[in-house]
Amino acid sequence: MSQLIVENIRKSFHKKTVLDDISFTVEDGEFVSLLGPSGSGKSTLFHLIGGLYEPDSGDFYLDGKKITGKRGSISYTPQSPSLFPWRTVLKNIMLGSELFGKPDEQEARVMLEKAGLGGYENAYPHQLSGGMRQRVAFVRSLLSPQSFICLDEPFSALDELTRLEMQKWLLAIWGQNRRSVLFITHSIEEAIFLSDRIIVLSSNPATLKREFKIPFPRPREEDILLTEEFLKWKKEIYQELKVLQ
Amino acid sequence: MSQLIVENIRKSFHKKTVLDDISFTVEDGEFVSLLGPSGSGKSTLFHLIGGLYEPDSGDFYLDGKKITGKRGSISYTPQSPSLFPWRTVLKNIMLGSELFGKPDEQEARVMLEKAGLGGYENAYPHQLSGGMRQRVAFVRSLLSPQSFICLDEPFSALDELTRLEMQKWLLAIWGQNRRSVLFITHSIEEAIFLSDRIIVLSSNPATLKREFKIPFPRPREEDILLTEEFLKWKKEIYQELKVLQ
Amino acid sequence: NSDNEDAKPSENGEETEGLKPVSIVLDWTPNTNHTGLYVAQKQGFFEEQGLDVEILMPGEAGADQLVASGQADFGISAQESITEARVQDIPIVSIGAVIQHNTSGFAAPADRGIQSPADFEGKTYGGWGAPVEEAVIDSLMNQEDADVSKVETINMGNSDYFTAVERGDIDFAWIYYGWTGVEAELRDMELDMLYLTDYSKKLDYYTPVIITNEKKIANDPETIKSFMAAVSQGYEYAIDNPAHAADILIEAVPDLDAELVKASQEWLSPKYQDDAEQWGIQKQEVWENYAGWMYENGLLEEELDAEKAFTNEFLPQ
Amino acid sequence: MHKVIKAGWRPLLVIILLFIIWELSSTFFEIPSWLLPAPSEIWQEGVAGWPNYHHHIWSTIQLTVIGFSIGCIVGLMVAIALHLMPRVREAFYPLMILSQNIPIIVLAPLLVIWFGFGMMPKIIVITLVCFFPIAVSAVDGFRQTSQELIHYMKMAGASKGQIFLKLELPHALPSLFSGLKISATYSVMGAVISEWLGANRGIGVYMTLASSSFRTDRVFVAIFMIMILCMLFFLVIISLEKLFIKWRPKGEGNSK
Amino acid sequence: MHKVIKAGWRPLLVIILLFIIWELSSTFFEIPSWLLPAPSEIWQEGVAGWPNYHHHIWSTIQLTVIGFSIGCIVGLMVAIALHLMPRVREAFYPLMILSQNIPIIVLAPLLVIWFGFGMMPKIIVITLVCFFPIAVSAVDGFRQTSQELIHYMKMAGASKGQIFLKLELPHALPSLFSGLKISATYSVMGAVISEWLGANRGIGVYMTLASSSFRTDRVFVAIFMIMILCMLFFLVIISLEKLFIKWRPKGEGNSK
Ligand SMILES: Nc1ncnc2c1ncn2[C@@H]1O[C@H](COP(=O)(O)OP(=O)(O)OP(=O)(O)O)[C@@H](O)[C@H]1O
Ligand SMILES: Nc1ncnc2c1ncn2[C@@H]1O[C@H](COP(=O)(O)OP(=O)(O)OP(=O)(O)O)[C@@H](O)[C@H]1O
Ligand SMILES: [Mg+2]
Ligand SMILES: [Mg+2]
Repeated sequence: MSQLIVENIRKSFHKKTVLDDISFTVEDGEFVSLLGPSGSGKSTLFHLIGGLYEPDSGDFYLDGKKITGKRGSISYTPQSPSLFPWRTVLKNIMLGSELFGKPDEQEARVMLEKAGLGGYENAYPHQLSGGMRQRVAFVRSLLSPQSFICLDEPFSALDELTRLEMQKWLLAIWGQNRRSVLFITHSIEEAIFLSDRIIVLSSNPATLKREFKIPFPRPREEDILLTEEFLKWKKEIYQELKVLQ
Repeated sequence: MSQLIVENIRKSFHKKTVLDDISFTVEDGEFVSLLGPSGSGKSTLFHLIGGLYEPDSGDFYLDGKKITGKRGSISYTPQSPSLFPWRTVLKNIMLGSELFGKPDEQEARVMLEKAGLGGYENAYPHQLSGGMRQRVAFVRSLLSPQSFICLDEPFSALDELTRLEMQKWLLAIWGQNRRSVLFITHSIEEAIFLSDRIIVLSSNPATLKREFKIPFPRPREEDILLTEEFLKWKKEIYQELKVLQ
Repeated sequence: NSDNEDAKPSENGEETEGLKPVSIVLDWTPNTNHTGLYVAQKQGFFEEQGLDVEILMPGEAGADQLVASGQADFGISAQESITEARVQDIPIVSIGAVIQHNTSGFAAPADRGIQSPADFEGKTYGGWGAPVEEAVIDSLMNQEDADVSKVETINMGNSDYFTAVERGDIDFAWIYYGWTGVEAELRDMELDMLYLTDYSKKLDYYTPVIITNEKKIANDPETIKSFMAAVSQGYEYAIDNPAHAADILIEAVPDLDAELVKASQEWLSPKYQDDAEQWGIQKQEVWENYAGWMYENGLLEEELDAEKAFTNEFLPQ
Repeated sequence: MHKVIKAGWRPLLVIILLFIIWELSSTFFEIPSWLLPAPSEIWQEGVAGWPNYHHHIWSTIQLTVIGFSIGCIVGLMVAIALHLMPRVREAFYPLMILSQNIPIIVLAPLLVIWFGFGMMPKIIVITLVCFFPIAVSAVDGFRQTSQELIHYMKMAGASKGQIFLKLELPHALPSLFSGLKISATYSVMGAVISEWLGANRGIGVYMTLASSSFRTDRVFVAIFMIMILCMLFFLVIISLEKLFIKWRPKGEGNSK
Repeated sequence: MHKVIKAGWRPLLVIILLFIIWELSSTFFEIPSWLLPAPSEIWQEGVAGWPNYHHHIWSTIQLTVIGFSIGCIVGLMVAIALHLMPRVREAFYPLMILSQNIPIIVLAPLLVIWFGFGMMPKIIVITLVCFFPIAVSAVDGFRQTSQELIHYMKMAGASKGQIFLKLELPHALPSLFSGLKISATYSVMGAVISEWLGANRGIGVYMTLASSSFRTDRVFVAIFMIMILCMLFFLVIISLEKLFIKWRPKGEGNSK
């Protein structure tokens, strides 16, 4: 059970407005993607949801409870991996759950294996490639106990095949537990493949530009990527983004 | 004038072989992309070319001169932006040229403007979004004086439109100065759009898997992205990569 | 009961029970000025008086304030300090002079040619920067119509005498002959020694002395009496048996240089009592003279009530 | 100005409170003033005695500034040498530690033997006290530079000197300032101690004289002078730190 | 073992060289031994006098270990308090600096007057000497934690205590060890100084006695004892550092 309501959020840094009156809802068990130009304020929105800073105005509600400025209600993959250099991969991925007192090493090892990082349990972050680090950060957020997940470009450093693997894995996990997911990406394909709904943000300042409801049935297989309908959606969203600039 | 010869490179970390007998050539003025699974050793290859470490065996030649283990012969965008937190954006992008004694503030400002970062000259890295930081690192390498450029996933954190802008800009600059470029990416589309040649690496350890010569004429416009031939290339390379896993 | 002294155990062992614990703080590291205390300890004189005495080194703290505040029962000090201390209302009282006459003076290596205070002119004096030094030198030089302003003064801080004169930075300094002077003899270094007592009666003050505080005198005169009885006995023993006394000191403080202790003891033993009728006796005129001299020279803010600064009442009759 | 007041009122309050407690307990427990004078007495002596001791203060300030400056320079040079020349580090790092363990009391006569009673031995003492914390913190700061950035610099062809000047030095600044703060704190004490080596002026001299004539109030005046000087030095270092380290994320992203 | 020899030969060589120069110049310039004894004389006295002074060494080691441990704990606690409670920091940071400026010489009598001649005043002195570098470096280490990681921790819902324990503390470890190294170096000197407060045993006592009976050779034996002790303490800290900070990139990516 986790429904997120974003209500009239405004935020500026040093007089420069970044987010201007953003409102939307992520329903329980829904998978929503955010698209928008670089620097439009997507990560900032995540920071606000996570309570890192307070919005200048507006509120967030999770399951009806106001969480504006409150921390720890979401599980989160930051845009840059933010791994602890003095912790091994295994210790790093258990960090999220450790904070809430229930680290499960067994599960952690299984997850690592699935992320294609079997054998790197005891490696330190500086011994990993960029894509591997990103996967570690992704696994870390999957292992956190919160039921609302915010993912900030979790697969940007992965090759297309590994990326597809991860996407399918994410969908499988999401299908099992029906956690709600808010997902930032720059890949329109990725957004369509994964989401129930896509929200497009404009830039300078970010306002809610448009929403797309993606009608592909679940579970989705990778072959939909090649269908006509998929391409149609892709073009439409691409056009929408193009108007922004 | 800059031709890079990569000759029988081998490298292992702690007995784990990462690169196994890699040989290829980047001709003067050529644009070559490297594709390969995450963790296959692409960044490691860059580090070796840049002289950060020495290969276990094999050599690099730039314009016939052996540069194995020698530093400073290439201009480089690292995979993670690696900006200096205490320098402003402007100071950061001038770093590469500063090292060789000819920082040109005027040019730097122009470049920033082109990268869509006008107005951020005096911002510090921590005030930028992920994609903006990546562009700063990209501009920094463009401003470095070396004629051989190595770019490690420079556009991975950009939305598709900004990415296209940057790609076109890169092609324009490359068209003007005919610097040679070695480019790592995970986007097959990007690789096809930009390159004269695409090299596919396998994984564990990385060996040279296959080379594709991309025949699209120059200068290329974005409309080739939608042609049948482009899709054909894309599928072929995708298949090639798929076999690797 | 003095025939079995030597057999008495020096350690306090089990016999400590029933003994009254008292402490005495020295003025510096142990040296021959303190021999009597160590003798009294070793020979069991303290024990006979029912005392268990702990001899403490003062470190940087200095004895005066420790005794005044009651952290220690007794201490070793000097008339100069006590005079200044009492003027500042610090309640310490001298209860016995360890050495009858002032054995300090200005010493210079023979090659500096300082035979009399007049020769100080044009020379460099190494001191610690106290106003009293200049006043003393002035007094000495006055008698020979020499000019103190022609003496250069350097503050030599913690540096030791030999280092400073040997290097040539200074020509003369103020020393106790019984220790530093004797060391010079041992080193075959010829010193010209100008004793203060030879030039001014007023400067023949008591140094060192044994002190206690006023409260102790008021509340526990018995202990003081027993203590002084044992100490007197100790010093008398040292006067009679310098060699053995030196051995006792060396045994008690093995880190001291044995040769120096022996030579110094030899020199000092006759000086403890000197011309006095009894060891430890102090005269009021000595106290008045010196305090008066200090006052005249602007070294004291008020005059000293000499009568309260010392007492002979605890010396054995 | 407002900022200074805002930052300063808390410690000031604590200090004033301490003084009040001290004053009250002085009167209440009738602590004799030769043992621990009441703040009011110290204040009186401080005001009344000013003409007698202000030249001492100047002399100590001079000594401190000279000694500290030299100490900083030496500390930084040593750190740079140790950092850039691993061979030298291996050989001399232990010696540097040893240098901190020669008791000044013992060193004093030797210094006097070698350099006489002038400024030289005093400055050596202060330098010896000051350089060590700076050197240790600077070396550790240099060593902890982010590997990622070092890698970038190397790939970009930066020379060892450039890596040092453009990367390691600015990166070590915060750590270096830790060391400077520790050193600045010690420098005044170092100057006072060095005056005990033999000086005709300075707070150290004033204090020994006061102590030997049992003027506890003056001793405390001296202590307060030392403390005030020390605070001033510390403030200077903190201002410099603010001036040099501007980039640290503040405001929004910072919870403090 | 091999590693130790490999790391140790350079400083050893330098030290041996210094000794040789010293020995030679002693003979050559005929420096009298009471001024500056030759290393050989010091060695002889060191060997011959061992039964006389070894108990002093034990006593000083004890004092140092106890004092240093307490100093570390106090320093760390102070740093944590200052870091986690910004109000407290504002109010007490200046006081901490002031605490470093009370000359021990002045403090000594007061401490003895308040606490007598026991262990207490001595341990206070060592603690006072040791805690400061630790506190300053730890506070600065805590403050310099990467904002990126702090942001992650906050977003992940870590409490202030968790951010401290899991992020700031491990991040500050290198800086903390800088402080520990400085403190360890000072601790032995601190112990020796504290023995001058009045003790019956310890290297400090041995040294004063030697000095006042003009036994320069013994003074130097004492100095060497202090130095050796100090090096031992330093080595212990360095070993601990190696034990605790394992993750630092080494090997391939590291040019050193
Ligand atoms: N701490 C900060 N101080 C000042 N400005 C900031 C700060 N953080 C973000 N900004 C500004 O807010 C804007 C939005 O940043 P944000 O990181 O949210 O972008 P984004 O949509 O995530 O972009 P990207 O896709 O490139 O990651 C940018 O213009 C950035 O400069
Ligand atoms: N310093 C190091 N120590 C040990 N192993 C390392 C080190 N650097 C890289 N590796 C290993 O080398 C392999 C290749 O890493 P590299 O960074 O070159 O991959 P990549 O091809 O760039 O991957 P990505 O696309 O994810 O960036 C990885 O398995 C990584 O674990
Ligand atoms: Mg972002
Ligand atoms: Mg890579």
